[in-house]
Amino acid sequence: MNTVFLYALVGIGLFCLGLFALIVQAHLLRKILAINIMGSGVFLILVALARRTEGGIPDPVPHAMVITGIVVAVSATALALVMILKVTESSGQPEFPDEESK
Amino acid sequence: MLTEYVSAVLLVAGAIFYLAGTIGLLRFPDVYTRLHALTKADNLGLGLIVIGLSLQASSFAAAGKLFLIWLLVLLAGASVSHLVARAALHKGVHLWKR
Amino acid sequence: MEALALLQDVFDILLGFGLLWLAWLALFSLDLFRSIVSFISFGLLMAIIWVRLDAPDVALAEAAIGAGLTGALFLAAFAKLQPASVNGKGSSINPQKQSSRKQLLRWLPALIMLWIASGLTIAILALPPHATGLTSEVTSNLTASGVSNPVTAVLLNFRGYDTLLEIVVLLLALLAVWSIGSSVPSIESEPGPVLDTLSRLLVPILIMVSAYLLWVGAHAPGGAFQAGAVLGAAGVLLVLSGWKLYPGLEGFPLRLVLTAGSITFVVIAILTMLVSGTFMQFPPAQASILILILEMVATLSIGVTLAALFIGSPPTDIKKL
Amino acid sequence: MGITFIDFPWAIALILLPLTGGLSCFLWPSVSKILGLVTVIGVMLSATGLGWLVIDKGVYHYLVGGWGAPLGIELYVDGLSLLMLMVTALVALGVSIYSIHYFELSYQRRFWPLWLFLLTALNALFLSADIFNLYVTLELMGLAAVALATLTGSHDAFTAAMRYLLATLLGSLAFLFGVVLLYHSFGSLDIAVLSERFESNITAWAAFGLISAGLVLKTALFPMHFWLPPAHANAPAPVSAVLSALVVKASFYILLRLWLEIFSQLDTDVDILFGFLGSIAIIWGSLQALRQTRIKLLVAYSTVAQVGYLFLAFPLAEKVGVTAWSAAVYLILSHALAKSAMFLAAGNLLRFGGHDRIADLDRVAQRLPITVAAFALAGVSIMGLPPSGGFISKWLLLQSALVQSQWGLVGVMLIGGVLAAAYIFKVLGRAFTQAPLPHEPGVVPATMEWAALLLAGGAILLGFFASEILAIIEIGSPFGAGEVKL
Repeated sequence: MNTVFLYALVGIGLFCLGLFALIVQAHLLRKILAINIMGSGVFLILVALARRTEGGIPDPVPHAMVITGIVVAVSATALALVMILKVTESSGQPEFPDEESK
Repeated sequence: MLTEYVSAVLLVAGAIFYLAGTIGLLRFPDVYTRLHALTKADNLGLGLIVIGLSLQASSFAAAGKLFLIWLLVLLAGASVSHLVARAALHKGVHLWKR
Repeated sequence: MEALALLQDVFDILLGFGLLWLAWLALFSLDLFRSIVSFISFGLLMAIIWVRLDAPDVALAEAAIGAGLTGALFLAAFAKLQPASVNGKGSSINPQKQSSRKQLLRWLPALIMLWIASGLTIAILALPPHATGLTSEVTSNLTASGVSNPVTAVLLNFRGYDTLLEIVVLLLALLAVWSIGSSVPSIESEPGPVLDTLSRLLVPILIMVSAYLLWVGAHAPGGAFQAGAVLGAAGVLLVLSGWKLYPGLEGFPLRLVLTAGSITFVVIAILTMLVSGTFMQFPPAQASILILILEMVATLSIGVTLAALFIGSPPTDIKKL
Repeated sequence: MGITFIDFPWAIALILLPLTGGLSCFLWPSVSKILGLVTVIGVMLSATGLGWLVIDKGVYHYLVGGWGAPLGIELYVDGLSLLMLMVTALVALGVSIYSIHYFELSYQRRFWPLWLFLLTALNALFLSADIFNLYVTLELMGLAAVALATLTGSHDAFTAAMRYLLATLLGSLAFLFGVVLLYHSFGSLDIAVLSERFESNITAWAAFGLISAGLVLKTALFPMHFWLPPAHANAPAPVSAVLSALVVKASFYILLRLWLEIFSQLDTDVDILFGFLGSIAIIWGSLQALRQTRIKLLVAYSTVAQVGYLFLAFPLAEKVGVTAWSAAVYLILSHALAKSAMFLAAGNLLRFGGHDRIADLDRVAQRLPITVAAFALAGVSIMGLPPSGGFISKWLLLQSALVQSQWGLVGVMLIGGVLAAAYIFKVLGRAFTQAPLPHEPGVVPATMEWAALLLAGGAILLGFFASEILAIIEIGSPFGAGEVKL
């Protein structure tokens, strides 16, 4: 039982750590890493809480949802990485230009 | 009973190789010696663990799969070590000399 | 037994903290390369945690896609970024810019994160310790689904519509990547005899493993996405060892393979609609064969799409027009 | 079987048609223009068919795979989703006609599959009654929208699209987190089931916070609007039109739907906060629009302001629910048509002059009368002048505020209207100035002009069919009991 909540709390930690990095890190590659880690946090909570069943067989629906989520995440990452290359190509650095405030 | 003890001994031995390999990885001075440490853990440590586990395996098929995993790791580990070492040489990382 | 339970708790705690530590390294390590390697280790540790949580299907998907292919994508992007940023470390923060205002800008989000984290913690801990979710619904309908692995049943039958859209998301990502089209040439490396031999040995094995995962997915952990990811890994290995697609196949045949998964899904969905009157309602007697066909074609498409995402640049046929 | 025409599964066609269309455009790029147009006309017909079905027989349910909630995914169409689907089809038609001559050949083959997948995502989103399915459609929509926004290929476009991508991914993740909490609290992903089982507790509050934050970010409510103006202004004109007209509304639709069905059971003051932020968005967005020197940025900031009006419905709905929500829906419809027309018209001006600097819009009125007419008609609706859809929606909003003596909101709406008039006349006034042409004008094909006028005309026509459309909104009474007072 404790395992469930332990991993769910780790998931929260990952989500918040990722969100923090997304805000403070300037490098775009790190922002994408941060999004991926936030996603992993949410997936971890989803699957950890699915083990609260009495019988010991975890709820399979969240597992399927996470597999869907993993595929969506890799799709988004692939797109984001190509866009980083494009941004870097034209501005010379893998960051957002400074003059615009976010 | 006996197989369980033998299996336990093999597993512990495998774990010791892993520990040694990890310490080596952390403590050795350059990339080549670190690779040396790593392959010991991969090959021998995993080998012992695979033998230990296959003693407890429920079927020959399961044991066979375990051995297949070991073979794959051997193959991949050796090739990757080679590639890392080659890349290091190309980059001009010098061999460590005392 | 109690000692064993305690050991398991210790193991879980170590895994949990290890995961957080690797996440920290991936996000805040000064060396970007080290960050990416930490992220890949993060994915592998995540896979172990999925096993601990009795989610072997997710573990396979995570190891193959989350750690493996995502990691490969990051490394490839990192390699392509190198010539662009002159110093190698384009991210290094200019020390003079670290004024007190910048410090404040870091503390404020940190405090907000702590606030969010504590709120979410309270929300999660307030959940009842026991809940069945949809377990009983899935179990009682499992026989009608055509497969005995509940996760595959959810993915391809109960919530198959989600999976159709998900395959389209993957294809869309490739279309987007091709449309943007990086002008940075993909990594050219001389493979060398070892990599060459390795790929010759491994690619057939990977294809076999992929087929095995696909077949076994009906009743045990595995399925189209895991199998597709392994196939994609074989593709990545081929690309790295300098293999190129025969130019004649780069046009329509390649596009057909890429879309085959989605097309099969749509065709089967329409056929079921004609037969049973409802979109994607598989007749129980034919469900398992339909799911197998779907998964086989989807595996091929997913594998090729993932490999194509790794290459990044569109085939010459697209570039010309 | 005896399937009559009305029983044809129009809803499924709305998903499968653009999906197969997108796949075919990818497979046979040389004919993507024709395939795309045929698909969009098919979508238009399906939306009409579905509308006929729903108006005739009432709320439409569909159990995908025959499983039904909570195990399977359900589709659900009431008056609210029907109108969203119809306006999507209409805007899609206009934008597609426009795009035939807008893109060069090499861009046609990139545009069509991405655009048809975006249309798939929009239709699937408006049809869905399942919150995880909504997440998947949100991601499909977001990635397609970002990819389309990069089609101009300029440096600014990539930077803006990158910001857009990060914002949309973050929004989706927050939404997914909320979905996770809802599922684990109440054991279902179906909106109707959740609505029954919902009870107010701390987890439900956290889910509400995460879902609202994610969707508000995607809807670009002030102060989370930072990504919108650059992304919408730097995209190709037809893409800007779709982004402002439909994509932003899609996330608002989910927020509205979940608020009505689920979260209204929470006793919250968030509606006041939404109203407050909406008010700031109206004033600030309009002022920013007034300051811009480029048409497309001006139109993009106008979207920020108009999104603000949508959020005014939340505080107003507490007492006069149906009127306020109907006003919001009316605003979604009229803004979708007017704003897409405006972006398309802006695209024509840009094509004609080679730039979109407002100060240099020399004597456009004589050269592009249809485009300027489209811009003016769309402007009438944006300003909220009669007769137009914009007028009906703002009138209803004003009514709801007056009934409750919400003088602050009344004031905001009036100021917003005046500012809107100011920024629209800033463009129109320039268009009529007499100045010699300093350069060779670009050729604007007639289809591009008429497409803009078609959509602008739609926005005006909405003003004449208020009672019919308000009757459609009432199908399935998404806003509860009550009636609209005109």
